[in-house]
Amino acid sequence: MEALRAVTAARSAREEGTTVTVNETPAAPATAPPAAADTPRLRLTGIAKRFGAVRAIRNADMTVQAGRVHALVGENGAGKSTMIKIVSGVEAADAGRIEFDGAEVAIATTTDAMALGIATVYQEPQLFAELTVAENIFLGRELRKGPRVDWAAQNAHVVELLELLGLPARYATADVGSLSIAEQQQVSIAKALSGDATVLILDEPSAILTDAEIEVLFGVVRRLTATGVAVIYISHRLDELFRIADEVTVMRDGETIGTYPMADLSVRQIAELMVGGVLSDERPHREVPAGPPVLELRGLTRDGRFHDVDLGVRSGEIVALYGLVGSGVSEIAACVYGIDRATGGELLLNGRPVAPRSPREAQRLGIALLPANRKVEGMFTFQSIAFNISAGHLKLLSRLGVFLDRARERTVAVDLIKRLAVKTPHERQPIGAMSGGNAQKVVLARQLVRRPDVLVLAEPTQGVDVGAKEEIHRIITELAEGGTAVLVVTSDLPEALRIADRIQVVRGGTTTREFGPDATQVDVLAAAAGSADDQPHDKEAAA
Amino acid sequence: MTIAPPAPQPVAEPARESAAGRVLRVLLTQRIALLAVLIVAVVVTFFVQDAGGYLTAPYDFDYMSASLINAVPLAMLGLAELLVIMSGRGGIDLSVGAIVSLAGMVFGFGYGEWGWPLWLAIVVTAVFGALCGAVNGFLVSYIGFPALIATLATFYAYKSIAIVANDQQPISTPPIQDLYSLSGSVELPLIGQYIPDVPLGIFTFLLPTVVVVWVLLTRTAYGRRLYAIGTNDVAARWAGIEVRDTRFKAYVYAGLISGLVAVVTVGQFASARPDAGVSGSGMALPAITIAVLGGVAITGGVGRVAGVVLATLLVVWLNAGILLAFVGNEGAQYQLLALGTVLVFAALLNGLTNRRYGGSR
Amino acid sequence: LTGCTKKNETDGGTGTGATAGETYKVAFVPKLQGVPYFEAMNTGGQKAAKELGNVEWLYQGPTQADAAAQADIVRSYIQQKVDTLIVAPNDPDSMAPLLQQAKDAGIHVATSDTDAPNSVREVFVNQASAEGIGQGLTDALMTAMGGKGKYAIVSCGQTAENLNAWIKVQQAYTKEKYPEAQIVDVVYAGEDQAKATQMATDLMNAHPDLTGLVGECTSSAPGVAQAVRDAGKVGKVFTVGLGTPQSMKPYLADKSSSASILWDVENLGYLTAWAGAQLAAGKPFAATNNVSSALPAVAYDESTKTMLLGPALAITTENVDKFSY
Amino acid sequence: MSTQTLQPPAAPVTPRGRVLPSPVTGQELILVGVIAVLWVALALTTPAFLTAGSLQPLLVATAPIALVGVGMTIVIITGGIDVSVGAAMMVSSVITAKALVEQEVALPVAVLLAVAAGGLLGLLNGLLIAYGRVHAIIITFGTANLFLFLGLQIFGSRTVNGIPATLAFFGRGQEGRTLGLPHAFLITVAITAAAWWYLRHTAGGRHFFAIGGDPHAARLAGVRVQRRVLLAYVVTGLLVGLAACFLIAQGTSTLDQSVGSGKELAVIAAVVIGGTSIMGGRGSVLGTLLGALLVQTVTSGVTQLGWKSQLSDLFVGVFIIVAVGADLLRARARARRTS
Ligand SMILES: Nc1ncnc2c1ncn2[C@@H]1O[C@H](COP(=O)(O)OP(=O)(O)OP(=O)(O)O)[C@@H](O)[C@H]1O
Ligand SMILES: Nc1ncnc2c1ncn2[C@@H]1O[C@H](COP(=O)(O)OP(=O)(O)OP(=O)(O)O)[C@@H](O)[C@H]1O
Ligand SMILES: [Mg+2]
Ligand SMILES: [Mg+2]
Repeated sequence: MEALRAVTAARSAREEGTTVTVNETPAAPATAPPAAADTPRLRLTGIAKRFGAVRAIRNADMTVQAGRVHALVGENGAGKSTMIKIVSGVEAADAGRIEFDGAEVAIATTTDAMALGIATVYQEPQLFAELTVAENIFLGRELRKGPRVDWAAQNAHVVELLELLGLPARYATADVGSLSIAEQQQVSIAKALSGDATVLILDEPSAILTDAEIEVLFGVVRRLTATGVAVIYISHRLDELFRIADEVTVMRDGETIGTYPMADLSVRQIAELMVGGVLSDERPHREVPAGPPVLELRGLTRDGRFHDVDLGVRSGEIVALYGLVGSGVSEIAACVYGIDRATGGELLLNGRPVAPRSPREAQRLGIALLPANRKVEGMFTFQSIAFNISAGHLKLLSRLGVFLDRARERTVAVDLIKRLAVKTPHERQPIGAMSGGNAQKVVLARQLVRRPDVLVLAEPTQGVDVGAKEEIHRIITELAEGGTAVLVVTSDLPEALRIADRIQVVRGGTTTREFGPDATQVDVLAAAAGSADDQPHDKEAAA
Repeated sequence: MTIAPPAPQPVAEPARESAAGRVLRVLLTQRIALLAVLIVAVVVTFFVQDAGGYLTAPYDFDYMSASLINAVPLAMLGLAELLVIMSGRGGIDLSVGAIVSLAGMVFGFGYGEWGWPLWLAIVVTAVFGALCGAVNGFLVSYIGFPALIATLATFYAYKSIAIVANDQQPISTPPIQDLYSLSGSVELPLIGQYIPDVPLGIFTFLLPTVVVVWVLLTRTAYGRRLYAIGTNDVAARWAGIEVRDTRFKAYVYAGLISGLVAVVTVGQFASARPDAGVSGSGMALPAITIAVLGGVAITGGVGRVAGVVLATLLVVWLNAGILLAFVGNEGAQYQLLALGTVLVFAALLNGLTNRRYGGSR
Repeated sequence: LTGCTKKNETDGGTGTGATAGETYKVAFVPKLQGVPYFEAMNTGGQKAAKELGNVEWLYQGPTQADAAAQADIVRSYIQQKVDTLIVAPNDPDSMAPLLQQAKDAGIHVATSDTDAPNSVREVFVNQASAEGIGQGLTDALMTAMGGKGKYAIVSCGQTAENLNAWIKVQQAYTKEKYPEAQIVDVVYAGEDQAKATQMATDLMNAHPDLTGLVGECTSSAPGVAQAVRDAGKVGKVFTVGLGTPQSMKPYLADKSSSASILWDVENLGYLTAWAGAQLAAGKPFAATNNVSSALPAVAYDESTKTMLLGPALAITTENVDKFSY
Repeated sequence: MSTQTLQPPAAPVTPRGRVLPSPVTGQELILVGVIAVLWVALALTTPAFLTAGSLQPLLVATAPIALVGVGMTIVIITGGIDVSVGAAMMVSSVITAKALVEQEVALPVAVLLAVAAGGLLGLLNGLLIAYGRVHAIIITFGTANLFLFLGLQIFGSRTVNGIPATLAFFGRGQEGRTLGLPHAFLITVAITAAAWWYLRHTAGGRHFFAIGGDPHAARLAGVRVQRRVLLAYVVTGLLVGLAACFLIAQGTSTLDQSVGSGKELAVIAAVVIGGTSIMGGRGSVLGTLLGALLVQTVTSGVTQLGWKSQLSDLFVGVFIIVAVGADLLRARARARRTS
């Protein structure tokens, strides 16, 4: 708990509500000196790992220094998660060498890794819904009093950790299942912080956190590095790396391309290293047709979730609904798509009030939705691409509405594969074997079998690599050009700014401000965070 | 700091798999191939034993064909389990045997006591079975009961009602006794002279059921929906599929098939017995065994009609052979050993397959 | 192509025309294997095979008292083309068509222990008449209860044909012969001894004035006695049952069971084997048959085609050790 | 975020109130209520339901189901199931009965023998499930057949006759009671209580719940999943062995091969009525004991009321629906509250 105490001591600084910038010096003195600079905390050489026929890692090297934040980036499927799983003892490497503080170590199980102080927050939260937060945090390393678990001691520690992450103390004894996904992610982080970490690994922690929560997390990370902990940080949000990371290792196709000091690179350069090519980030300039809104929300309310939401999307228009996680954005999308039902207000489609009671009804009305959580809400994992595309349009692809027209199904699938440039040998490939970006394109393809009047995209590029992101943005723009009213629900501000014709900001469960295409990141963020003195941090300031 | 040199290709390329490796992979990942090989192995073993004079009676095509009479209820209920297990969320139906008992009594009353025409009695029995299945489907799909629990409860309930329905007496009136002709063996037209007679139930009930279920699963929109909800029911809902309706129907169809099996059973035993589907170890457990052996994944979304049919043939022909291979009480006991071994073996193979090849189809 | 079936071959090797000096395959399929009753029949059948010299005795039973499992075994015997096939059917009605099938295959068919009256069986080897058993049970119990009082029956399989037939006799006979006695309940415990014991206990609690219990089959007969013993009601509640001698011995000894009504099961097996051999040899039955020294005069009723072992006998402490099963 | 500045400087706060979820679940309270209502109703409608002579045998009959139920609850909490317990009971019983008759072993030896036999069978299940990594229901369907075969072979088509009263300590008779309470039931209660404490208060016990919640995550957290799963089946096996002793003791002096048949469904029914989630991760051994008691109450009650005994299965079915339905509704209400 050594590191933890140092962190706790610094908590008050954060609570003053001040802005934390990258230049800020730690408020608390470092209690543990960083390890000697010449012996790295962790050195990986020649790592290789294959899963059946998939060569997840071909040859990877990485050197992580104590007291530093080491970013690990790469496209989807580049092998980042596999790397950290090897370090954490989840998977065993087929080849390669791991040195810890200069000595070679064998990490065969997660227990071995924990013994070395390697604490990991995995990409998917690894929690137990039926157990309390405190139990989750100490699971596998329970504090004991004789034969029994020392509940009081555990809870006391957990309360400190929760405070640190800005969560209420009463959560300690709440069942994890009763928390939101973002809160669960923070519990995972608390779990990683609860031990005597020497290496803290964070695999895409920011993907589902709000900016404010990320800020808290960064504060914690800085305290930890100040005490000599080495941090490995994986993220697809390249801009945030500039505010936290000291150096970055880039992976491509299972190989490490190189390690660079953050200061030497720009976002664009990192992205180019990741994809091995040159990117353009010009915002395509489009003419937005005028006309009445196709989709209109008037004072839409769902008790306890959001209220008085006003919004209109015209045919051919891309509107971004931007809000921090927990602000109610995702619930608004669920309501439009008939997953949830509104308790007040109106949902108008082409001026006609509608109230879809199920996704099926929404689809019939001409509304399609790309779900946010690809694995859970989007994919039929061990089924083929064609299966994944045709699901939900089966009547349409059937003769007499009963017998499946397999030839047509195939034509439709092949067509969409070509249109969305899905990388696959054929449409019979199981979707589970595909990389995140390609899988996302397949799930998107499903929404395009019938040209929808309204397309809602929930976090369309979450966890998708830069190359695929680019293409998905292109597809979205094309769709709009074809006359679809597009609503992008996102917590990725650069994305919103890049593709949207208008941005609607949601805060505290309701729509607050609207911005045009020329808005700056600063303005939008300020509106979303909702307080004038909450200074936004934009990319330029950080870099 | 470090720029890694391009790695030469050190590990064996997946494309260059040895012939033996490929055979092994096919056997492990294709349950149908494995079952086919096992069936051939079983039949050849008994033929060889027969030729060597180790069997009490000839194990020949006539005997194999006659023993197929057992395949009719077994495969049909195996298909019923296929449908519900496929539907995911721990889908299973422990009540199929009890439905057979109860629907059999309905058939007994209708056809045997009240003199309904046969077609009407069959239709009513099947519909009644479907209704029993609908209760299961309602509990599982609309209320959210775990299938194991819902069908355990209805198993107890249907079984009990079937027993009290006719004061635990079987119904075996003359019309019912005459029904035995339905399950007799017949000579096929044209080629029938050269091949063994085949139990009639194969053609009147089993084959139609097999074909209908196969078409349902592979050629209809409903089949797709069933695979979809079995694979991932959350994604299915977001894709606009009526998950509850689809799962509900799986239980209804299972009940419908059980109702047909009730007719088969009444015919085969020339009496409507109130404990027809639950006496001994009952009909549900063997049916689940057949489904699992046939490669239906207990987690849902994976399963094929051919697997169930082949698994039935394997079990039926294995059991028939064992009865000839062992004298006395041992015969029935070794059937248990064989079934247990085959099941454990198949299950372990599944585990191995999952680890080596990431799942079987 | 012709190798695929042998159905068109005419087979003269087996069937009716067997000549003297040949051994006949006589197969018996019990309701259930592993229970003392049928295993004792097996012992008797084997003894007959040894003594008669011209009989090969085959015995194979299902592991569950289940008509379907029994049918499989019958089918395998048809395949073996035994000379005589004798069955103790779990469900007489479902056995009838199978017996027809066996007959069509040139096999002599018979039933033993439990009849299949609507079938083509050539003889039924009956241990004792339903009247004999039902009245024997009732009389034995009434002797203990002093001819009056309330009693209950713990039966086994709910659909077991013969048990249900005996219960009917008991009900009618009690009403007619012992007007002061009354059957208050009939319950079914399956083949489960512990459940039979528990149900007997429940019956005693439900009817505090109960003075008698009948265990209708070989698993509930010791069960009801055990319940009386456990409740400490020996001498207050009397039990009788159809129990095999060795299983009843301890209960007869402490009087928790007043008597067990049974017959010599090994002799029943012997008679079954003998009858099978007679059928195979094509010899008709006489009105009275001298089967063996133990069975000098077995009656045969031509009209019902029934062979009767003899009257039921009461097993008590005195004669229990004469039986090894 | 602006509200944060209003908060007092952080002092370590310990959450007040519960440190753990409450010791009894709603399901258990409901079961106690239902059983109480049934008992009162039966006391009013039958001559002798609430008497020692009726309750003592009822408790004895409950014991083996509840005892195996303890193991089954743990197995189901880990996300597994064991449908081979009936067949395993048969094997344990026949081995023990034969030893009692042929070797005339003493009580402790007989118990040890039964428990060891059960444990071995449980070990086989556990090894196959934990290390073969296959779904428990399939493996135990398979081993149930294997155990049946084994049991039938040991029986050798013969009943075991003349079992001495060695095990009467667990029986229904006077020797089986202390202060009027049947030993079999007391032992079951003691083991249930120990299991309840273990599951609730020790790290090992909590790990069972974690495994049922998400075995993969449990492994990542350092839980030795395979060993825990193995343990669950071995414990079930050991308890099956002890329950086999109870069965012999409450049976007659003969043992036949129907012993244990169908018990797996009775045990599973008790477990699910007791509120254990068949999906794993949640459950209570206390509920299982109450569930077993409820089923036995219904069975005895139907007989004592003089209703058709065949109807008791119908009531068991209805109770399963009602009990689990109540649990479902409460879970749904809970989910609504928290979300
Ligand atoms: N258990 C596994 N079995 C088979 N293939 C796997 C397994 N885990 C990972 N892979 C494959 O290995 C490759 C690397 O995956 P990994 O998860 O490390 O990528 P990543 O860089 O973390 O991607 P992302 O940014 O999407 O999280 C991918 O092609 C993936 O499909
Ligand atoms: N976006 C849309 N645009 C135009 N028509 C639509 C749209 N969505 C549904 N429909 C119409 O509604 C009808 C009703 O069927 P629906 O499309 O809901 O079934 P399905 O989604 O194809 O089948 P399933 O949900 O079973 O997979 C379709 O035949 C189609 O004509
Ligand atoms: Mg990853
Ligand atoms: Mg649809």
